[in-house]
Amino acid sequence: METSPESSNSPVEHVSGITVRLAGDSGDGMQLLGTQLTNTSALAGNDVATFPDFPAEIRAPRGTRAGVSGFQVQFAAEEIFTPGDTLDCLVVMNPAALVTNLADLRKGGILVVNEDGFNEKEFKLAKIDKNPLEDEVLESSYRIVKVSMTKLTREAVSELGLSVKIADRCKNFFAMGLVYWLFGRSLEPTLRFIQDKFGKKPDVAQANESALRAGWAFGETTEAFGVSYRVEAAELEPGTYKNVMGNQALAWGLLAAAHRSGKELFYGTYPITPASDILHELTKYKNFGVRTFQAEDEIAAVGATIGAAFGGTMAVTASSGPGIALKAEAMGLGMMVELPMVVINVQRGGPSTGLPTKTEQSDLLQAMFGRNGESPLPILAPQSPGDCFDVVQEAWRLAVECMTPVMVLSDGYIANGSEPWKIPDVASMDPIVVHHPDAPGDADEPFLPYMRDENLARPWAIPGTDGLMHRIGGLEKEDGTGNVSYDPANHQHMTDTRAQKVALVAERIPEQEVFGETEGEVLVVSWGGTYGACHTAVSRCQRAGLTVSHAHVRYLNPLPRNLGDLLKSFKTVLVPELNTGQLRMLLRHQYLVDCIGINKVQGKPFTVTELVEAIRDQACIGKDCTVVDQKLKIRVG
Amino acid sequence: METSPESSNSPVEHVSGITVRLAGDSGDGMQLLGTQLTNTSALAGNDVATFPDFPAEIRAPRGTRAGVSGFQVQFAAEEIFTPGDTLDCLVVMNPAALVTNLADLRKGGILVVNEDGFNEKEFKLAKIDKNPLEDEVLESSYRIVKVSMTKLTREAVSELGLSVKIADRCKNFFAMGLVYWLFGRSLEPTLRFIQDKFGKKPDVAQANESALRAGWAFGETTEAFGVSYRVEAAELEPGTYKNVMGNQALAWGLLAAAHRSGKELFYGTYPITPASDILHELTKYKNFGVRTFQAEDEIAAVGATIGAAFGGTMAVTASSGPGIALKAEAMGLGMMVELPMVVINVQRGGPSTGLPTKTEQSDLLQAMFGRNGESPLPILAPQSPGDCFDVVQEAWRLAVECMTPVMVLSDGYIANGSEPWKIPDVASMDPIVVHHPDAPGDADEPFLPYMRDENLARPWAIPGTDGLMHRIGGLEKEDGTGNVSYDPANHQHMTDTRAQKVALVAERIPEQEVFGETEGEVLVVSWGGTYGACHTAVSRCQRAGLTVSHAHVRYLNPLPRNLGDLLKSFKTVLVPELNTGQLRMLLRHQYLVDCIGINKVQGKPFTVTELVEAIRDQACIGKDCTVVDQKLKIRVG
Amino acid sequence: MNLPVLKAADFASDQDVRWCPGCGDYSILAQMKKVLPTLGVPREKIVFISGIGCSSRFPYYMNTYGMHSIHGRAPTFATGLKATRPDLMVWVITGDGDALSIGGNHFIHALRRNVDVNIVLFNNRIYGLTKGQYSPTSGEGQVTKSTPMGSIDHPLNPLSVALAAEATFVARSIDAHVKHLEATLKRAAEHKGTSLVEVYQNCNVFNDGAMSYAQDRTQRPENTIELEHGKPLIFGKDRDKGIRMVGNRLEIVRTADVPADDLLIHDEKTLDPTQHFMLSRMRHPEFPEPIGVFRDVQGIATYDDQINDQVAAARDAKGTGDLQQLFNSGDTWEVA
Amino acid sequence: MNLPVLKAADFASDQDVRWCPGCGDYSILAQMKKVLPTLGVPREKIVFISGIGCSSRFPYYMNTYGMHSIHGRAPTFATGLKATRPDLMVWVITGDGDALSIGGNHFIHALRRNVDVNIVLFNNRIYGLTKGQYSPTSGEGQVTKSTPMGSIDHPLNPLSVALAAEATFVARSIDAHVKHLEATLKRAAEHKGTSLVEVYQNCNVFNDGAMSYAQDRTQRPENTIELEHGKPLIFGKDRDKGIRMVGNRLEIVRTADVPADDLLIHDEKTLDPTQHFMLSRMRHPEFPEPIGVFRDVQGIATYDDQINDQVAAARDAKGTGDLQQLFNSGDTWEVA
Ligand SMILES: Cc1ncc(C[n+]2csc(CCOP(=O)(O)OP(=O)(O)O)c2C)c(N)n1
Ligand SMILES: Cc1ncc(C[n+]2csc(CCOP(=O)(O)OP(=O)(O)O)c2C)c(N)n1
Ligand code: SF4
Ligand code: SF4
Ligand SMILES: [Mg+2]
Ligand SMILES: [Mg+2]
Repeated sequence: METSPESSNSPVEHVSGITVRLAGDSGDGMQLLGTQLTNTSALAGNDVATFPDFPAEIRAPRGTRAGVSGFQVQFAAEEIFTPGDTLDCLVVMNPAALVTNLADLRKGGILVVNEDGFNEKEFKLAKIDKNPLEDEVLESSYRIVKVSMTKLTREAVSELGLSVKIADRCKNFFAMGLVYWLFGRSLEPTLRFIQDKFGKKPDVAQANESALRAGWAFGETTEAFGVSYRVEAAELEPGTYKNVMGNQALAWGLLAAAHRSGKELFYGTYPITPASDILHELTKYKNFGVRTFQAEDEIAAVGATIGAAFGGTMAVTASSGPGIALKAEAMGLGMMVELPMVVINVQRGGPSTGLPTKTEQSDLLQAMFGRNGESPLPILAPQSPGDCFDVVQEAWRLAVECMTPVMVLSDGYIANGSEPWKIPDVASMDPIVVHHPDAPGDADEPFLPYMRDENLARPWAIPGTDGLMHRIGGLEKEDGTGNVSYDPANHQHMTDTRAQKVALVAERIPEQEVFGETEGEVLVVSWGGTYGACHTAVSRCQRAGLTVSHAHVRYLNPLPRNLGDLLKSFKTVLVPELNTGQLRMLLRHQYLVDCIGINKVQGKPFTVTELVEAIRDQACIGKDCTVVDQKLKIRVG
Repeated sequence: METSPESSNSPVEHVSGITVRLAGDSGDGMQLLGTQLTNTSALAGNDVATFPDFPAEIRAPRGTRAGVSGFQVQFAAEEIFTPGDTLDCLVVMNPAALVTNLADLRKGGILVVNEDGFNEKEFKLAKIDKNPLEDEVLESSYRIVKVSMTKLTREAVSELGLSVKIADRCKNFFAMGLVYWLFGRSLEPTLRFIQDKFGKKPDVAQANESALRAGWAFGETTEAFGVSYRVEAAELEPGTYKNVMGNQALAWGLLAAAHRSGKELFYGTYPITPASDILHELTKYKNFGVRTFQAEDEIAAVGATIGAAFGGTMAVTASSGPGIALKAEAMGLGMMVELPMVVINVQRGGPSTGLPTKTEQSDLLQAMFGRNGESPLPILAPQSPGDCFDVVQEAWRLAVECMTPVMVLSDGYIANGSEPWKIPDVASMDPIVVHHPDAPGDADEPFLPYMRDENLARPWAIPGTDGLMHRIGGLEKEDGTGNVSYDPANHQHMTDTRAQKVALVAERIPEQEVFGETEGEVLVVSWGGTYGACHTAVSRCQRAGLTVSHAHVRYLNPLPRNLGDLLKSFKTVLVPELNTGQLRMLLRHQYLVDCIGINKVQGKPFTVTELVEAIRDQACIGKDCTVVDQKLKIRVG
Repeated sequence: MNLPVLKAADFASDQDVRWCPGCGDYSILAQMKKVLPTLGVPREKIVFISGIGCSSRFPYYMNTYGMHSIHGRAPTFATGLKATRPDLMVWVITGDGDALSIGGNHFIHALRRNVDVNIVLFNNRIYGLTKGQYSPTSGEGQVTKSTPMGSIDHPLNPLSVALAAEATFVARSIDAHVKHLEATLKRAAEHKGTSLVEVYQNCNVFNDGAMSYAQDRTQRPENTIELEHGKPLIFGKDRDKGIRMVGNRLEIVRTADVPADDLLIHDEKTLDPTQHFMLSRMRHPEFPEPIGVFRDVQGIATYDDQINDQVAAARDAKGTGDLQQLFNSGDTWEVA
Repeated sequence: MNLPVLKAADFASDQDVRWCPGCGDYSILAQMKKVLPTLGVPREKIVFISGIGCSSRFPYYMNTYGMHSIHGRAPTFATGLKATRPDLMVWVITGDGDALSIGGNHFIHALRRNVDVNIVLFNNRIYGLTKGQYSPTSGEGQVTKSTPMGSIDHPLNPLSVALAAEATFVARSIDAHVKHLEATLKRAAEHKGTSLVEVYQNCNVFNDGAMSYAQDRTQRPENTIELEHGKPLIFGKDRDKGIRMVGNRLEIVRTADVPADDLLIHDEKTLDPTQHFMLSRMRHPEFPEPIGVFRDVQGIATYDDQINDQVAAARDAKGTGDLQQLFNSGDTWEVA
């Protein structure tokens, strides 16, 4: 039997978008399955957004609730900004996955179950008393499809004569085939993937392929589903696309920034979740002139970064919250010696070690104030996986323009999430102009390493340049000469100048954009990884008739120059954040506007529904919202 | 000739207070001279306040401007709160000291000069072209008294047959004698000091004594001054007093806190200016059960402190800004494991290495936010050297009550300054009640290390207690059991609870007090070491007829519960700080009150005059302040 | 008081053990649970302090007091605890990254101070918890997630570093060699002063078999040498090979070829660490790697003893501190 | 190109030197200024990087590039700089507190990576800048501001630690022994890979004379021994004493009493660090302390070479990276 969407003879239903979650034991290969489904959907032209969610342990105990690994993907025929709130389809490989994920499946949604994973042993591991499949509510609430995946997979690969252990490892490909059939996805990309990945072990490759095809055939042959679904291609901006994950886009953005500034890249870091993948990615690109340095700790990582910056290299360091804390002292030095570099924080659940594999936005105030003394730095935050690519380039541009470390606040949700990314045309990228002064014409003219240009930036004079020898350091320095100075007026002047230099950035960044009206009832102000959820929630509210606008702040320090006026043009300002109100605090202080926080600190992103409800509640205070509420009940988009 | 104030026959003038600065090369013993004058004045019953100011170098190059060491003291017949703005008397030992200090001497003030220090060699070192003593303006602006101190000292000690080098080392005692005569101070305390300090070298002791007496005699015999001054005893609260420096009072406060809680004290630290003296002081008190640990770095210092706290000891760590930055990660752990401890930051000029020997208040936001994730801690700040004693006890009380690290923000100005301190009656000090749970009655009842009391504090169960074995750590913990938990709702709950626990402190601390009216025109809000200058400035403004009040905030997190209402009861709120507006930011955010900053970042404390002018300017906007201005011209107090 | 007799199981906490199936950490946990009941120390007097890493989850699995602290800093917490609570038995559990990368400085300072704690270093030559980057003990040229073209760092030798840092007890054992591991942990527990036990631990997920030459039962006899105080260095399945010193170099000889007293005699008690250092330089494949106790010297004062002795001495000399007297000392004056 | 011939004075910056009169730092500065002109490296190619401490003010006084960084971290800045700018000559200036207390970890990691930088460790056995607390090299029992009853920490031996950390060049010299210091600094500069020179430096304010046994011209011959490669270890004013090895111990002998070839011959080139380690254990007053080069081994790859070699190799293998090609790689699709 042929196994391609075109060859299916089952009835087909067209829908605008689907949210699926694949959940199983962490040994079950759910992340791989999810990634393949995402790529295949992207290749089919859908817009996609993903949310992988895995346990903190490397291999958490098999079969337990703690060991469940999940991957959620939404693919749609229109632009989407989140991986979806409630699931249209849930695939579970074992009882633990069922009990921990069922709550997110919408009523009437499709539940695909690997029946073979449901036995006494597994119930015990998952700490459940009886077979949850026997619960009648299940049948009445969902469209449940039980499949003997383990058995069917074994049969499918039986002729290859593999061990049971190896055969059983293929069952995720069986599940994949089934899911592909269900959503009319092509097997081609995954078949290519199998060849790339397992080509060296032909029997394994063959087994995976057989399992994949068997899954597809199972869907097509049995009448378990009755109908399969199709999601048309989305109307994205024309261009060539590929699917990128946040940390990958970030790494590529650094490559692009180096390219644009004619520099080689130095990346000094120490592994930490969820930032390590940037290292793993960058270290592949030595042929791009990338030097990665896995330091002995975060302090050494930032120290080496400053050293490389002193030498004239594009230097970057990254970590997550606890590691950023360790870098604080050296970041103060970086700011004081006024050298350009980028410091990236891929935020995770805090405080302390916190929830390393979960997402949060709780390091904004640390970025602002987590150093001794008055040490302002520019801060930017990407809004989505693909946006990481742009934001780090922008960060490097500002770093060079201002001669200062610039911070970028990504987060675990963006870092591990993925979305279609329009491949840019490298040739048409603007250069980032870097100037290193040459030896002075007049050798008697003393070189002034702390002389400033119109951006208040000092010259980036690098070792090796005759006649520009100078010494920098962390003691307060005399204006112009950079010599150590204890002079009170000079200290005031230098403190003011450093603040002014960062403040001036506001003149050179775009004004804050608004989605919706620029004045009126309610303004939602967000930053970082919550963009997708906020944007979707606001547009849903708008379509339901609420007058709500959305301003997503990408430049967090300094804030855009029109932001204050904007805030004051709305009756209500809502600030949703995955923290207890950190941007909110900056806004209240700076503009004296009584912003209201929508805060969640659960290691998880906002759902659109949560935000819609919160916005609706504020927007409807003192109003009759019956019509709005009716409209809101209908899922839009 | 007898040398005691009583034995003086010169005319005497009574004044309410005197500000003197002693300035010379750092090798000239100015700090010693200043300390002696302070103690003697305190013993005479004056209120005193001091401001030592020395170079960053251990021994800066002799004779240079950078090498000048100064000590300023104000002693008065009434309560004073600052070491004074302008000098009534300046004593200089060399040209560098003259040129760097003259600007602070008031017109008509007394200038005492060691003439022997003025020669070509010294002019060169001080980088001046000609003898400044020859400047006629000097004679016309000040009451200048030139004394051949070196020569006279050599003569005074000649019969002892000392080397010239040793003889010359006594010239600060000659200067001291002269100053003592000038202000009618008794020689007794200093004679005792000489015996204590040099008793083992009788000829040195004798030489210093002779020089001291010779200086006194010089004042009495020559008619250089014509008149000497007397400052009566101040009316302080009855009691026994002694003069204390800030870091010393802080160390003693820790001893008192340990005593009150029936604990031994562990102090883990790494040397850093200006916090090191706390270590030097505490390590003397091993017989009080004090264990000091000079760690390999600040991280080890705070780590050991947390370890000691886990063991049930009263544990304290201290540093200055850069060291506090290094402690950030571990402080997050301390907060997460909810163990009581005190973390002290003796702030210095920042950012980075900054101005290590200068004062600043620029680490408040670091204390608030300088850690990853949401990690609130209570923060307190002493207002004067003596107040350090009380504040650290209060910090320990809160730490125990809340089971949390508590931060104390001192600063270089307080740490090295001194003032009279009323010795407390140890027997009548309240106990600080500490409870360590015992083994549970019912061994089957599992121990819940994260069960909470009415303050939301968890039990301080310590190793060694049978039946209470438990594990703590930096991963998010389950409510009650303290086991690791990745549960979203639990994380929200624990985040909220930790915030709530700190917020609740507001219920148990005093309401904010106000000096002056509790509503009206202008409120000055200050914190930490600026208390003295703010208080003096406000009272001067009040006496000049301005309606100004003063609120000095000692509890910075949480802020006193009535503070918001208070701020809103004034038309204008002024916030003077030695930073660019850190408390101001917290107030604006929290209360949405448009506070106005008075900011100075020069490594130096506010002068009263600066503050009076800033307050007057705000208070007089749109008003006729002619009368006020006339009154303000007269120096009050 | 008669202490209740405890069994290994009494030291298990109620938490599920969450290492990968097959991880060498399980064996270390098991041997520790076997050793503790033999020490006569009640559970509540024992504290496990770890940093961060797979290995550092250890304290959660022990029914004693414990702290899972922050990355690399476990020795600092242990120092503060032991200095103030010398009555406790304190263990530090750490990994090769935790102890030697971010924590290298605390590691050497704990050792030189000779704080009476027992450090167990789980050396799997990889970062496990962060999913497979090279560590300071990874081999030159090793390909890992962060070194696709091979590591260019020269590896640190943990025992050499410890010996140079004035360690008083240094040993090595192997996860899979359970009897040896048990005995070595016991020796470490009995030593007064800092004891360091490096355990070769297999990370079967990210660095499987990196030390199989020593872990594998069949390869072990040829590739390791069990140190015994006062005994010559002999190894091999048939105990047919030995180590002797020529000049100041070591060489492998067939025992049959040389007189018995030509072989190097192990002396774990000698104060000079040079010989122990020399043993620490014996590395596979040139040499069999020594396991067991390299160094166990007595009588060097511990930090915790000394800090408490100074308190006692100060009290003896000056009397227990009297706060009122202190406050009243020096120049004071009365205001009526 | 003919380089202008530079003199020591050309290396002086315009800043006033601000150490205490009599401080040993002056001599080190002077010898450095003498050595640099002999190396044929232009001033603008030289960078001095220091931490924090009296010693760490050094860069301000050199008319080269320089960075006065933060406490203990100088090796990290140097590593980043040298890895990306191998054309520069990089010196690290540090103190005993800076390098061994807060900076101990970076110190050992720089050494093991063999970054081609020269570390000069000013060892005055005290914290100078913070006014006199004990340091990791202060003696046991030493009374300082922070140890009124005497230090209870066992001191670290910087050279032992360096050798254990795989150092390829290790030397010691003395501030007051100016010729020796000059020669030693030159040797360090010439070594490829990390070189460590410990300099005994007198802090005449807080620890005056702590090493006078070695600094004092009259005491020096009896208390130190100048190492020379290939030469026997002989010392004494009259060169009448020597060191020989008995078993694996060192002992002092009168040269007259033993045959010449009984004396230990110094071999700085041997790969095995054990012998160098043994020399590092020779401590006053039991032994004369060796000065000069303990170890200088060649041919161990440097970190900077290797990181750059990998870049070159990758370029050779894959061609210089093409961004557009990278972006277009893998699965892509067109939207029209
Ligand atoms: C400050 C900080 N930096 C980095 C990390 C991330 N991290 C956790 S464990 C670890 C290394 C683990 O390696 P190892 O110590 O060898 O332990 P193993 O997992 O191999 O047992 C790292 C880099 C962290 N938790 N904290
Ligand atoms: C993070 C940090 N902690 C502490 C200090 C204070 N500090 C400066 S130098 C120093 C030690 C100096 O000793 P050493 O390295 O021996 O240098 P020396 O002054 O003796 O030359 C200390 C503790 C600091 N500047 N920064
Ligand atoms: S990753 Fe390696 S070290 Fe960690 S638990 Fe798994 S096998 Fe063990
Ligand atoms: S304190 Fe000591 S080390 Fe520092 S400059 Fe003075 S003498 Fe030199
Ligand atoms: Mg490891
Ligand atoms: Mg020193």
